[in-house]
Amino acid sequence: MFDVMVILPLAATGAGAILIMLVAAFETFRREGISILGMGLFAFAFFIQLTVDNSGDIYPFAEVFNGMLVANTFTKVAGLIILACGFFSALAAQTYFTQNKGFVLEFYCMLLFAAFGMLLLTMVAELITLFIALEIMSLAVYTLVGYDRHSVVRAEAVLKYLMLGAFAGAFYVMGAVLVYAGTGSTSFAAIGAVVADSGYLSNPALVGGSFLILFAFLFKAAAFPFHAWVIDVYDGAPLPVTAFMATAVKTSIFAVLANFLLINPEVHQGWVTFLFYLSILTMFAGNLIAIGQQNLKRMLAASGIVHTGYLLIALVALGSERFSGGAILFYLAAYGVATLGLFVALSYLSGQDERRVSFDDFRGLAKVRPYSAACIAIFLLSMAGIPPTAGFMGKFYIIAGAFQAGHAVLAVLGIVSSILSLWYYLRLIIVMYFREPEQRFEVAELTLAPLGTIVLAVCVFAISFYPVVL
Amino acid sequence: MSALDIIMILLRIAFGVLVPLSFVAVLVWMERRGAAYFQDRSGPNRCNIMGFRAGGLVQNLADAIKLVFKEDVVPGHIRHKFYFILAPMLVFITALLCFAVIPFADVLLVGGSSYIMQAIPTDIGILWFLAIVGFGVYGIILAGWSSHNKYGVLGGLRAAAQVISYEIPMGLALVSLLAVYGTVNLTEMAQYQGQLLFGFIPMWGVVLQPLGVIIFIVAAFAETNRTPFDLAEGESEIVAGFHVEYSSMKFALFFMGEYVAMFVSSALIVTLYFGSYQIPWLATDTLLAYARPVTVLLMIGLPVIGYFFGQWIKKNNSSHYRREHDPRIRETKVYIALLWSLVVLLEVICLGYLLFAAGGGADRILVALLQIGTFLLKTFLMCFVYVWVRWTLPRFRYDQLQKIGWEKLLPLSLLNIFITSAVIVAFG
Amino acid sequence: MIEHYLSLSVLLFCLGVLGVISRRNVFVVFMSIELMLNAANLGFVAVARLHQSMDGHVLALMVMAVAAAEAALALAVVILLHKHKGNLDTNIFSLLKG
Amino acid sequence: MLDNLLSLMIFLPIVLGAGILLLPVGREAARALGLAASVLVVLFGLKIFLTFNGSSGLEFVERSPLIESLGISYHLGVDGISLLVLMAAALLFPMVYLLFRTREKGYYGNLLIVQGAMIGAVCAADLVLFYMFWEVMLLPVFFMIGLYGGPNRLKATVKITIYTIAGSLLMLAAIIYLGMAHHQATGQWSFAMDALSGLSLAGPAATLAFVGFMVAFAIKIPLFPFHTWLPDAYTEAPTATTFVLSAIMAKIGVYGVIRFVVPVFDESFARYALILACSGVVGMMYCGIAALVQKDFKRMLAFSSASHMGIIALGIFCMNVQALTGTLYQIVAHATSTGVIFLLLGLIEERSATRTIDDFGGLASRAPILAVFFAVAMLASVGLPGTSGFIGEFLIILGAIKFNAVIGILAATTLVIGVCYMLWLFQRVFFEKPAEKTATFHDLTAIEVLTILPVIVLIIVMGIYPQPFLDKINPAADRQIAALAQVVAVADSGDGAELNNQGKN
Amino acid sequence: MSTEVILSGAIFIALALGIPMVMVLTVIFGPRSGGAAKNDPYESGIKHMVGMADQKFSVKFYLLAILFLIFDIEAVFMYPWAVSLRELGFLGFAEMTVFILLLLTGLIYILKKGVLNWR
Repeated sequence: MFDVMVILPLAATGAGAILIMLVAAFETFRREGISILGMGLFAFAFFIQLTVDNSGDIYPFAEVFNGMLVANTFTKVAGLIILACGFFSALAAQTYFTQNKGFVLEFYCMLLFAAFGMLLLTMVAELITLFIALEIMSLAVYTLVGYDRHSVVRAEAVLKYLMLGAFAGAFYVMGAVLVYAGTGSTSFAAIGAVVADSGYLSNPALVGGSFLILFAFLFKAAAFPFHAWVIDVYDGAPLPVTAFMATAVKTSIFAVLANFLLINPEVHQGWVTFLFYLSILTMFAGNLIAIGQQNLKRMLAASGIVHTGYLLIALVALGSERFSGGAILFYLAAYGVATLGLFVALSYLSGQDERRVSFDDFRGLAKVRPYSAACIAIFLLSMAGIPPTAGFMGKFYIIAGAFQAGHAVLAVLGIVSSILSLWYYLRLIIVMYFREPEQRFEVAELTLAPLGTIVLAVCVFAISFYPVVL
Repeated sequence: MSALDIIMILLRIAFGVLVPLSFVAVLVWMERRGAAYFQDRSGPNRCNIMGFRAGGLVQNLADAIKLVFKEDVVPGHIRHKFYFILAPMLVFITALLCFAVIPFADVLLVGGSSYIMQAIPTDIGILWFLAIVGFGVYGIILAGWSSHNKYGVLGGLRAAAQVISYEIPMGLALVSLLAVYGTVNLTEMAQYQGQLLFGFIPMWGVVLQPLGVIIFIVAAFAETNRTPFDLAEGESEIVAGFHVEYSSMKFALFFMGEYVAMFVSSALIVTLYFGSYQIPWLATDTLLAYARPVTVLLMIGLPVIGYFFGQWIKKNNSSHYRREHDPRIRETKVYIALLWSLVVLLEVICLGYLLFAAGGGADRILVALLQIGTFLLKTFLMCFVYVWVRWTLPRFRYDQLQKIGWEKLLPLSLLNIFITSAVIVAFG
Repeated sequence: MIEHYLSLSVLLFCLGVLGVISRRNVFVVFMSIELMLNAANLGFVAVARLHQSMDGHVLALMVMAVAAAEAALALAVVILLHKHKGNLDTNIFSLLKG
Repeated sequence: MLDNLLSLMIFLPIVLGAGILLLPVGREAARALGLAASVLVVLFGLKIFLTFNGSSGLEFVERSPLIESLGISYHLGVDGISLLVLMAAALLFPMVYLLFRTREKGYYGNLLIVQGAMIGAVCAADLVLFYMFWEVMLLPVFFMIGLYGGPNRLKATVKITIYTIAGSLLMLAAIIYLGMAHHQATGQWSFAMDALSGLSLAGPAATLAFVGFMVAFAIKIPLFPFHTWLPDAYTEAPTATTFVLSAIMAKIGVYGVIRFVVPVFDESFARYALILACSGVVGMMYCGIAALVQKDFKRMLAFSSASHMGIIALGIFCMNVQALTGTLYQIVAHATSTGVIFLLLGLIEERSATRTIDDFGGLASRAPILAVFFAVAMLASVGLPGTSGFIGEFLIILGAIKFNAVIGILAATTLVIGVCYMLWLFQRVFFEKPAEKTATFHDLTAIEVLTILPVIVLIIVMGIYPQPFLDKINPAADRQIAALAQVVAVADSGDGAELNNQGKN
Repeated sequence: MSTEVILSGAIFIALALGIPMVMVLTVIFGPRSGGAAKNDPYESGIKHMVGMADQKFSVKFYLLAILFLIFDIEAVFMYPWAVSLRELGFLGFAEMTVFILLLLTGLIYILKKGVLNWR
């Protein structure tokens, strides 16, 4: 039963979410137990996903799901990234909530539900399923952002996110209407066939619809004109949730965006110019915002925008023969590891009620907690793209892809932006290493996050030489 | 569109509008007399027109007139007058609109074309009902909120919470029913119920869905805010709930709306579970085939019924004690005379039919009339159940109400769906 | 015929967008979003009729479900915020302006 | 084990350094480990030097695929061009551990890492690999300046980092462009040097890539308009870092130009050689004059070093065998002399706690051995005949005059400026009347003498008997120039070679 | 939709909308009298004893509304399924069983969390 294997990680995640939901309702476990359970479920799903061998496109249970799902190496790796992000976010949460208020047992349940939506999102091959998956993910993430009822900040963040997210969702739905009107089908394969048959630009409903869909995705991925929300929301969300949003959500959105773009080369062709300028604007807008930030969470949010810009470069270059999906996934993995690492480190360094989140709060960290500082430095260097970290190889692939697709300008601008981004990445390193310590950075007992930080720091190097799979 | 079409449309609409409205009067009467009966007292029996009390029905007329001539108070503290006025209208309109899709006879073939016997002959049937019923909550909520009165708001909230809570088991009970009938079209559902199970049991919904009918009826009671679920009004706790600030015709609209809703949900229960217009063992085709024997039976039966009814009137329309010049004696005489003349009229019509018009279209019209009668009779009986329950059971506490809805009915209805679908899948 | 339906759908959608952009009350904003979704639903059903396929109907159902879930969440958040602030104007939510 | 000599030389220090940084190692242990590692590296280096025969291209080749899909491989090798740079990077390090005993363990750990990375950059024959080592080189420097530098270290750190990373990222773009160009030409991905040098690149994109490379290397060297990070960094950095920066890292920039830019972008290189040469000369002059007016000992030497880098770079841009040989020779010569100067300076600073020239005086009487050593190194640095510096500078000036008389004469004149300030400095610091700050100054200890002596001997040996060294260099230089000459000849006959023509005439 | 349906629908709805207009009758026939007390909320004669209309009511009402939204919409999915159950066969049955189980899980969760404990 090969299909079962393909679908099993998905099922495991969903079932796990429900399991935790019930466990939470019956209060079988306290916080520690449920944390371990959540992490264990993520790890379990990860290993199943790892053992799945899917080369070529598989349509699992085509009879039941009507070919609405597709599994291939691309979805497998995207799923792995998402599950790993989930695992480390869960780990960060375990530590975070020893020092912060607002824990509810359902936290891990929502985390798993979000991961479920994301896994589904990477596998969709059809517009309806896409919408469902998108919303499963979004709703779970909204909940994660705002579950702390006593915090006004959280409530505000979730409201902002929810309003704009629902807005984007409406755009997606309208886009789906138009695509459906233009092609008479919602399945990617059928849409691709229609495009191949009658052309893309000659079909106004399809063009308009796909652009509306694109808007929705760009919003979720925080690309340029739709990036404003991301800073506030990341800032307002609890740290582990921010980590999860910054990494896993981005992974799933880009996975599905790549899938959608590859419906047919003509669709991609129709979008290239648009994405081209958008990626430039996204990178520079992100950089400008990031440079001005004093708060680490906000800085990371803004730098997330910049990385979205790089990923858009990869999308522009999509379809050129080699780097297609691989570069995107590799970059996402590299970015995910570094970002998660930072957030995992922050989850125990930020102290009670997230009181240390600005640059200045980390003065002299290297003197007090040298290993944490070293790990953070590694993550920052990876984000900045300094070899031999994974971030470097990620950028390498993306820029190589851009060159190969004939967008040398984009490649050069990507590099310029990466130089700009040094400003805020180095700033933290400088603050950590070259200033005198003022704080003691005490850490609660029995926490896993320091260990996780080190594991991720090792991953930064380990991934770097992992070849692009596709 | 032929003239016949237009006549049929008008007739059906007239039926759809007038029957619920006239039933309001009947139901109010039935309620009050029923209450009196259960409580071993007389009920309204004084109002009369020239000594004719019509068993208390005149009281309704008096009430109506009274309400029309009452002052229409819109208290000054109400800020949203528009919604305040809109609310009773919504309650009434939604109740009335629900009836529009309920079939009261089988599809009628006249003049070469077929007429679906619903006020609005659409095939979306139950979906229309669900949509409109959901809309009714707005009226209640608006009334409570725009009254700007704590009792009103609380009543409105309670009513809304109650209605939406019971809408779920109701909807789920419907799901299993839909699975049985395989259609959302109410006329088709009614036709389905004309079949026989194992050749001798009428295939009514109640037979096929014993659990579903209980769930549905309970939910329907709650939906109509009737005792034992009338917490929205709860005179003893929150005065009158959402319509505490209403007076005169606005109040009358709530009042009428409630009875129309009761009538409509009775009609729906009958339609879904009690064979609709179907006379047991006499499906439409059978009736058509045996139109004449049936008519003969009818002609024999009518005087018998008339006799017993006359006896009943005589018994009940008399004083418990003798007195001089009792107006009831005259009244009874007039009633019995009217009854017999009606019987004679019907006999003549039947005879005329047998002699001159039997066969073809007339048969069908006869069948339709019979079915309408059956339908109204069943609905009437169902309405009586409402009254019966109201004066028998005490009111629930609010938490009990919600517990029944969510903890009992909802799992039960899910279970029902599971069993039903399993049976259907297993046995076709 | 389909053009009319689609035009209406797009028109409603644009109205919704306009509402989201111009209105300041959170509830009105959410209602506008619901309007957008329902505009899309209209479009789905119309197109489903055009193409004689069921996909559109299904998608409309799904959109309804999602809209409900979103509304549920929005309701919770709005109640929460109202508790904190006692007001529902989007302008007052300024803790996170940066 | 000795099959992978180069890898050993690279990763022994890096692993050890990382270990020292990460594990709780004491300061003394760290220094001892560092010393041991660097001595081992020296031994390996000597072994390579002695077994290198120079006749063929790369020797001691190690090659294994790293990322096969992109043709990136772990490809190391040494040829005549890289040999001397490699030697400089290998030989000079033990001195640091011996001279500076009381630093923190991070100091030694970073030094080890930077050494490994530099050796890696020199040995890398794959562009991506080179780039990786190139970037890794920077990080320890960043931390050393930032952590152990002078009072204004932050500014200096940020400056050097931003400059260098900006340059190297541009280089990254250029590298990727090269790989892509190779892919377009042959259908295969490769970043190997030998594969890429076979490419004939033309067009605006190629020029841009050339600029990318040149900017990166120019910043590292530093060439004239990109030199502004240098005075700050050299001044604020701790002695060992200044030593690393001036003695070796700057040379790797030069090495990069010779190794990567010239063979691959021969055409662009030939076209813009004159501009580059001018920039070298201008840098020389500018930094020389700037050095004259400095009050700070270290700052002055920093400018002096930059000025000398100008002439070394000039040697490449002249595009003839003499100049190239001179450059390669001068790389080692300058590395040794400047290295020694900075180390001595560090010792002086440590003992007197000042760097202002006016505070010194009469050191020669108090510390005669130091004065002698300093004198030798200084003279080598200014190119006195009989020292290593002379051979290199002579060859370069010779080549420069051959390339363009004006530039040659200007360069020669600038050398005189160098003599001026160096002698002036020497006079002010070591002679004149003793100043109060140097009252307690004591001479070099035995260990210090023994540490520095070999290098002083090397300086003199290289000055007197350069032939063995030149023998190792010459074949490679010849090959390189021969390859370049063809292109220049082609370019001469074709369009766009006006600059060269003017230069030649 | 046939004209028949549209026509009868329009007439019926118009009638249903028209009947409540009998409200106007009271405006015409009803008496009119002032009085300050008539402008106060009806409180059975007790004035402002136990809170005003804009007091906060139990949050359970809102929770209930949310639950309703979700369960009702889930029921919506069942209608088309139910109608076409015979065509869907065992597969449809199995899928809906899963769905029902999920619903039940949600219900159990809600009940366990005490959402419906009115006290």
